[in-house]
Amino acid sequence: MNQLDFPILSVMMGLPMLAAIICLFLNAQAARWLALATTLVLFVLGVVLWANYDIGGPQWQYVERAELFGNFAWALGIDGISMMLIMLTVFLMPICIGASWEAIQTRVGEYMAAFLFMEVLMIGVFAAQDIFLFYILFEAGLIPMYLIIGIWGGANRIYASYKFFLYTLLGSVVMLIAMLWMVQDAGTSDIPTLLNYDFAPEAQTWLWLAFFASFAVKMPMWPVHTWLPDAHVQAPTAGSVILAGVLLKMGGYGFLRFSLPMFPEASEQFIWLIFGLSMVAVVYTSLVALVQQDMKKLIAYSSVAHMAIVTLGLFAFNRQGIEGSIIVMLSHGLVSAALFLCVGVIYDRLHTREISRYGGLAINMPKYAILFLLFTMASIGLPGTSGFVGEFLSLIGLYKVNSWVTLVATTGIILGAGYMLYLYRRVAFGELVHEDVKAMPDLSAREMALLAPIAAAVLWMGVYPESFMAPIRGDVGALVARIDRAAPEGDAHLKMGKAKPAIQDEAHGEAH
Amino acid sequence: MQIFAFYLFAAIVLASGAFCIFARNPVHSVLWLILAFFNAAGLMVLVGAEFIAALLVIVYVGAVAVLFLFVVMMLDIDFAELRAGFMKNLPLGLLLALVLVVEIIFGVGAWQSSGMGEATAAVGPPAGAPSNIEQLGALLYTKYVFLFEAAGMILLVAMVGAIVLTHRARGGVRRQNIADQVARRPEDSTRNTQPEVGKGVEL
Amino acid sequence: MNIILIVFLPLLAAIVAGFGNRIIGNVPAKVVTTGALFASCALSWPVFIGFLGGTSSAEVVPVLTWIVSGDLNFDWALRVDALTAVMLVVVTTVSALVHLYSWGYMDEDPDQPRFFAYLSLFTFAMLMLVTANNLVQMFFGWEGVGLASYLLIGFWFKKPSANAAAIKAFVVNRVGDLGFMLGIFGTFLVFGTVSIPEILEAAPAMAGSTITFAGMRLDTMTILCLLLFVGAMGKSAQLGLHTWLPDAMEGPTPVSALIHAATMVTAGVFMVCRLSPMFETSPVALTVVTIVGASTAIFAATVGLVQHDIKRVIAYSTCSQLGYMFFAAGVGAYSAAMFHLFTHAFFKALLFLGAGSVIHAMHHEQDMRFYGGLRKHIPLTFWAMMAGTLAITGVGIVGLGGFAGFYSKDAIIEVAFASGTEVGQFAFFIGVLAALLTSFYSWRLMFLTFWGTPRWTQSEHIQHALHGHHDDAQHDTHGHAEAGADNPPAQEDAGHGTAAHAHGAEHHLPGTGGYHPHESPLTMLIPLLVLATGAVLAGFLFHDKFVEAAEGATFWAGSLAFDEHLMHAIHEVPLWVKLSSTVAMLTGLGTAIFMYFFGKDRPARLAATFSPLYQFFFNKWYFDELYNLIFIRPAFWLGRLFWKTGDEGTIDRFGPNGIASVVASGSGVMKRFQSGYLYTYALVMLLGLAAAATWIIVQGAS
Amino acid sequence: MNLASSLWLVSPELFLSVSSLILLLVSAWSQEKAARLVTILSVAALFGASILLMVLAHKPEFKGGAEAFDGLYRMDAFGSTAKFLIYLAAILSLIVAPRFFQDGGKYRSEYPVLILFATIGMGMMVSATDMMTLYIGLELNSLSAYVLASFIRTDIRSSEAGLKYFVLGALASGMLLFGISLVYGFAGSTSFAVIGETLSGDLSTGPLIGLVLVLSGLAFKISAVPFHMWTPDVYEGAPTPVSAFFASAPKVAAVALTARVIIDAFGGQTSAWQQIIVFVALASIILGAVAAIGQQNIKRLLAYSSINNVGFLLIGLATGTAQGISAMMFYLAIYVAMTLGSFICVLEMRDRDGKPLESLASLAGLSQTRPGLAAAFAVFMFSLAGIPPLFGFWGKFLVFDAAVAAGMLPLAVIGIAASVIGAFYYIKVVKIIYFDEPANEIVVTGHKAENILIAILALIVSPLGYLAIPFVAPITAAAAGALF
Amino acid sequence: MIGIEHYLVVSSILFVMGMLGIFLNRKNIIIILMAIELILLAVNLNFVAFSAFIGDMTGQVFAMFILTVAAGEAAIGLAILVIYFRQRGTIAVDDVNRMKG
Repeated sequence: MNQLDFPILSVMMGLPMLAAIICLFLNAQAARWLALATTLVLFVLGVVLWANYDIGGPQWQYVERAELFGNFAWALGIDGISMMLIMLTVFLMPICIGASWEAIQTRVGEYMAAFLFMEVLMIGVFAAQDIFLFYILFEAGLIPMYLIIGIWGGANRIYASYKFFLYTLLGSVVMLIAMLWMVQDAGTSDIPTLLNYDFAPEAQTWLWLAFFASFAVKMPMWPVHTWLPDAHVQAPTAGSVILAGVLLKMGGYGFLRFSLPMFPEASEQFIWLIFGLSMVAVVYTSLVALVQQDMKKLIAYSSVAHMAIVTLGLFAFNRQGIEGSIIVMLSHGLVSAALFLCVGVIYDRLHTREISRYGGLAINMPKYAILFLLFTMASIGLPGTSGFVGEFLSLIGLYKVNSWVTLVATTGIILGAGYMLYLYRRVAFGELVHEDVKAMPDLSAREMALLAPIAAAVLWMGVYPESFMAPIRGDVGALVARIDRAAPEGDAHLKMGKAKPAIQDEAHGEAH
Repeated sequence: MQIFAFYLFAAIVLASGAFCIFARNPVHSVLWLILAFFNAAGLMVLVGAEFIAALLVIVYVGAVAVLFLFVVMMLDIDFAELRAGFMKNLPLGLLLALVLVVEIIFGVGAWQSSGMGEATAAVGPPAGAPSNIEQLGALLYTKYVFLFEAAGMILLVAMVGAIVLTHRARGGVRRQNIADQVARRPEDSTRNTQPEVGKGVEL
Repeated sequence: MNIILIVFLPLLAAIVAGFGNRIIGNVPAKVVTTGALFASCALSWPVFIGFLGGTSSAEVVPVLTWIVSGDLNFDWALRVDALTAVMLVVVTTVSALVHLYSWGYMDEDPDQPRFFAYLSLFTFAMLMLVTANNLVQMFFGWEGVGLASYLLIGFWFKKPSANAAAIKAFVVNRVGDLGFMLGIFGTFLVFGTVSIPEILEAAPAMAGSTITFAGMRLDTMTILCLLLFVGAMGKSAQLGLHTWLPDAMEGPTPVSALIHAATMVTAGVFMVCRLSPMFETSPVALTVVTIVGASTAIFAATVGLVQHDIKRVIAYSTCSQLGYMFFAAGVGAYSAAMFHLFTHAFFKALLFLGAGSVIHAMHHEQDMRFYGGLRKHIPLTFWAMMAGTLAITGVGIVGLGGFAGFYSKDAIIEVAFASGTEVGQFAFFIGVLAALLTSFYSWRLMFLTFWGTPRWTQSEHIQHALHGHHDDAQHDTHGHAEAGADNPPAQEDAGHGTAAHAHGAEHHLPGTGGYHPHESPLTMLIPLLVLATGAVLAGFLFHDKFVEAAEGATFWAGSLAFDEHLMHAIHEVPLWVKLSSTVAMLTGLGTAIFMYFFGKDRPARLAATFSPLYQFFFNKWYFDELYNLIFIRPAFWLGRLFWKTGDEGTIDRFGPNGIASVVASGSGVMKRFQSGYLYTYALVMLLGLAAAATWIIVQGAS
Repeated sequence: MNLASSLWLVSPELFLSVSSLILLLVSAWSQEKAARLVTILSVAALFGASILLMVLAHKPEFKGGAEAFDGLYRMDAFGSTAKFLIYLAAILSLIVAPRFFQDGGKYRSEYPVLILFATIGMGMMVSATDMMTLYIGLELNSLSAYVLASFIRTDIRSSEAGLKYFVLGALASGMLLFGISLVYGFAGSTSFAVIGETLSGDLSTGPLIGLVLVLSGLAFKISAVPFHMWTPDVYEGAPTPVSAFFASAPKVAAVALTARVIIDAFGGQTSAWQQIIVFVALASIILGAVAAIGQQNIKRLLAYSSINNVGFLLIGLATGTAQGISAMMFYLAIYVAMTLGSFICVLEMRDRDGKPLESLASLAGLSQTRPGLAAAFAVFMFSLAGIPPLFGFWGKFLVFDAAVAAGMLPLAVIGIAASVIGAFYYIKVVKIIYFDEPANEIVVTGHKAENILIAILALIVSPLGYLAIPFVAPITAAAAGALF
Repeated sequence: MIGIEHYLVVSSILFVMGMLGIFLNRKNIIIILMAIELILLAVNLNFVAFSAFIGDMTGQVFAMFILTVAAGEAAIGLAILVIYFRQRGTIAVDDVNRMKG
């Protein structure tokens, strides 16, 4: 069966499901504790998963398969990429529960149930080896998130929840049609098999577009990103955390798992689209982030920009780009989650996300200021933090393909520094001008316990990313080998000169 | 002769149909409807469907049309109030109807060429064949017996439905209860009183 | 492994001081960080001496795997060679001294552990930079020092100007980093590695190859070098990307000394030297380096001429000196550039710390117009500053010797001439001119500060000090120095006028307002002393090792491209060339004396006469205004446009909201159709029927 | 085929007929008093018919289906499956009825009898293999339905619903009949089999117009656009249990009947009807979705929802393949559960005086006042919207799978994209239930039977429903197989 | 000799006329019921004509069933009409629009 001799993935999905149902019937405090305990147990299971993962072993590990009906199977299994994303999920979930410990006071049982259910789905999405199972779990995430935003969200939550739900639904339904077609064409819904199935190039185009519609919305890519700021702003803190931390990754995961390996030719064909949109996204959303007055909105827009780096890296068709994108996803999962938590921390105190209502927090909340700074820097992509590793690798991979795009995308690091530091300055620096802000206490032990692990992970990933890259190496290798036939030619066209640099060449060079 | 009869009946059917629909007075409409039925029955006779024609007259004219008339009278509608205006999209309606008619006629016009027409050269029962009603009866009670019974069920539903909907137990209606009457004892209906002097009998 | 200790001790100290902050208290934090730095320093010098003596050889100490991604892999590793060793001593020495200095300077600050943690963190990052064996680690250090710089500039984070300056420093540096990153990308693309030695080894073979970058067909090495050089320009505040450096003076003065004078800003020079074999393959890139360096040298000098703020003057001076280093590198004399870097570290740190001492004495007044006559009040500071000034202006006698700057700057000027290229000649002339200006503004600073009569009364800071508004918590320069910078030229050196007015004031020394500047504490003076020694002796002691043809080649041992012929050619230059810089220095000095000792209204008159030019210089060639106009304001404008008109006005309006309203209006139409009237319903049915019938007939017909 | 075997084959209908006649007598005899009893007996009768159905279906001699009455009637897996669903739906609408009517004191024992009559009619519809059986069954059902719609004769809305239903229904059956007459004229027979044989190859326009007319008549019955106009009004006006009944059983019957007509009688004319069905399907999906958005009355909303769902059903039908029909049957089963569940939830909506509430606004904050009901309602809504992992998704999945398999990609794409519009109003209901402040209009009535039914139906459409797939899928496949 | 087309044309016109009667009429619902009867009449005519021309009795059997059903339909239609009238006091087509939208 697998290296553990018990269906750990199913357990990881069943346990929170069970807990979710129980939570519905518990009182507030009991629900909190149950949710926390469950998520912690899952985290431990995640660690077990990681510890027993055989790097360099078979591509698919912990495989479970139970034929259900038709060509539908309860097929689970993970490769390194899935595992890292599952780890991200189980790592963030206890933090989410912790973040909601005091902030959520109404309908706690339902809230916890929604989160636990989310966890089931997220783990399932990353572990699914049946394409329809994937779809079901992928889509099902809409329901709990819709409820989370709608019930426990901010003032304008209705609009945001509708937008979130319908936007993402519209994006993904067409994908279902594509999946149906694929399964009919290939005769199997088994993802590992489909990964190596060659679809006709003409068909690939359409299939790719269908998948693109879904993942582009989920990512989100410009111009279908507008649901994200609204959803983030209105969602409760933990909702934003899970949304930015994991749900957005499903888009990237989708590109990685489906679009690229299943339709390499079409992916190559649409590189211009991906590149174009991502380039716009980097510049556009960064500029928009610069002028935001609402903290969450700012971070939401920055997410769009970061996700654009992911797409750029993925469609670089080479190892650096893809590995970099995965690391960006992981890193962004941590960093944006942490940033939302940071916003949540002060939101809990003052109940506003208006940037101008704060200022000078470094004075009375030094611990907070340090952590916030760390995450700000990680978001900017300071070397030594997780943000850098991913961004650097994606861009270096991208450069192999297209220097123009890289040039534009790299401006993101300037703009990113601009808006993040501008945010940090307005929140943490300056004088304490507002009385109520002055009265805000520094991080509580609970809040420290939420943020410190993320900080540690961010630094770990920045300094020794090998821990995170080793498991994905083989899988990226397989992916690169798969898509290599369609890999675009780089635009560098390096041509060796004569042994001795001729004067004409210099003149030529200068002419440009 | 047959041709003449056909055109006569057809013309009257169509004309009375039109009058039925466009008449201002519903009572007139019912009468026009009856006329249309009569002539349609005539048309049917022309092709040898005597039983159906008779049925049409009996069922429709005898029952349905009278029912209509009855309801029209019963409802006691103030005819003056009835607006006679046609809807504003009359042209559209007429156009549509025209299109539909043309299309249907175009469609049925193809019957001859469809091969069906050659099956029978002559209209009407071949000589020596059982009569129309016999043929019908034979079919109805053999092959179509199931449907025949089901049709009976439909009539039952119609009956039940009509009763369920329109029947109402009126207040103040006295019903005869024979059992009560039979069981009645003198002591139940009479009483002896001893009125005091001067008080008299209360009535 | 010493090198590991050297590099990581400061980090450790930073962590202890930073996270310990309030727990361990001020003194332990200071002791830990300063101790760590002195330990590093103590360990660094033997390394340097080892290279000086030729006993050490280059080595690479691996620390930890960093990134392995296919054919891209690099480790955290510490490289030690002669070039690194030079930087090691510069960094650790200046840093250690600055730490010590800060004991005194930051004595009143409530947030000292944080400050020291930042300083140590900076030192760690800088050491990572100079020990980098691959471009990415260099980039790590690069950004790390940027972060530390950001934190330190914004150390007094309550001050809006400090925050703005911090962000500016970071973002402008990021512009440079953009180039650096692209350079790394390109290098990896071309060479398939980011390991510096491998790149340098492979670089000559790549000469003359061409590559497409952003749609342009370019010489490979040229574009790579230029991209990397953009990074160097950002960090070293070269023309175009220099705007952050003067603003960075918002930070505490020790920071300015350490980061914005001695170490971080020279990282660009270091990088060019480190990658000199690469740059050697591209004459075009070198030409650009030379021109940018020379332009910066002259540009910064012109601006430095007219600034009021003592730190800003020194900042522009730094900028200008960096220009020297670059054009030295540009003409191929990397060793000369490094030599100047080395000496500059001493005398510029000295000047800054001296200025800090002055500021300290003047109760955080930074405007030179409110100084004057300080010579007698703070003599030790004065002499230290004097040593620094003598060093920077390059006082010395050809053939005999002189202060540090004399050796290094003259070497640069001469080598520029000796390079024999047209750009070299250009750089030479610029260098001489800049030397003249350097001399002028350096002496101007000295004269305004230490000579003349006190003009202190007008300073708000002094007023504060006098009237008991002694704000310990925050040593900020409340705006008026800022405002002064924007004042019209008529107020140039307004202090003179004030001094004249205050002439009659008898109850105190004229112009002092009763304020008594006091000499700085010992913790501040010792570093001054050490640095002054360096400023005096560094040139003399190390000149031969660094730039002499034969010895240099041995010393550098291939850690940078050392052109023996070029270095030898220095001796061949005509005498007038050798003398030119001295002459320039003397001219500058003479002018300064002429302007500030005789005829007190001369500067003002001069400023009035050349008003446009003065304005131009005073406003720093309007770079800030220009950038504000073409980058910052458009960025915000575009951001708002994209947000309101783009996201909300277009995407949402025609996207989700648009669809929603279309659907809603469709719903309205359908509701209206669902009129409740039987005839409508029948009509719709009939319509459907007719449509279907028509369709089927049409289809059948076709 | 002798009469005995024919009678044996129609035994469910016979059983129901006899039962209904007896019950009619009982009700006539005992006036209103026996209404409850009659209801219970009717349910029992339907159960009995279901058992007969199963017995028949498992008789080896009828395994592959058998004809009765000279090809007028056919007992096969397809009909049996549909009938089973119909009986179930009828049972549910009977169970919930008494309380609804009793609260107004209007319950009468004719109600269950009429339901039985309608059910007999539907049984005939789904087993019809002759136009005449079709027509009689349809009318038996329709006439009962007209009466049921206006069953609360003191309610103006109920009688208006009956009136509209009747007039339009009569018009539709007129179209159907005219179509049948044309088909008969051109095929020479009313038997599906003969029609199928005769009308093959290139056809003249006559039978095609006949086909169009027949389809129009049937489209009315399944309330497909543009013959849907009656649906919202009738669903709103009719008593809620009747609406529930209309939304479930007759829909099953009509869809199944349409499938049989299309496959058996016009199987050779795929090109003629396919595009019409495609168009009707898409129009239904889109109109059902769009028009529902502005609705304030929950029953009206559910009416549009049923129009919307019919669109998806028709996608399965439009494929004209066994897979498509099988998907359609499965969808029908899920649809019946979802829609009945929703309607029973609506039945639970009572104010303090026990008066039924129908406005969406009264649902506000239901999740806080009645969490269980709210959760069930939400499950039904998400399921109707086809959001996985709820079971409603499976139905959509199957029909789209069939459509894709049949190569009808544009249909599938447009259909599924339009389903998003539908999702909008479903989640709007959820929004009202979960996000809005409680209106506190709905009081706890706690009727056990209804609650149990809601719970069962909610469990069926919950993800647990997937467990049933291995059992249901072969049945629907067999049902579809019976047509080909 | 009268061809079947003649019958069909008559019945077609009658059929469409019945339809017109349904949706053009605004006066009175009873008229609509009569229009329905006209439609059924048209259908019957069709069936009988086809039956005769094909020489197949099925059509006439069908026509008979239609007659039966039509009678039932008329009864129920009128019953509904009656209760509607009792509630509303009018049977004008224009007034039957309590429910819409």
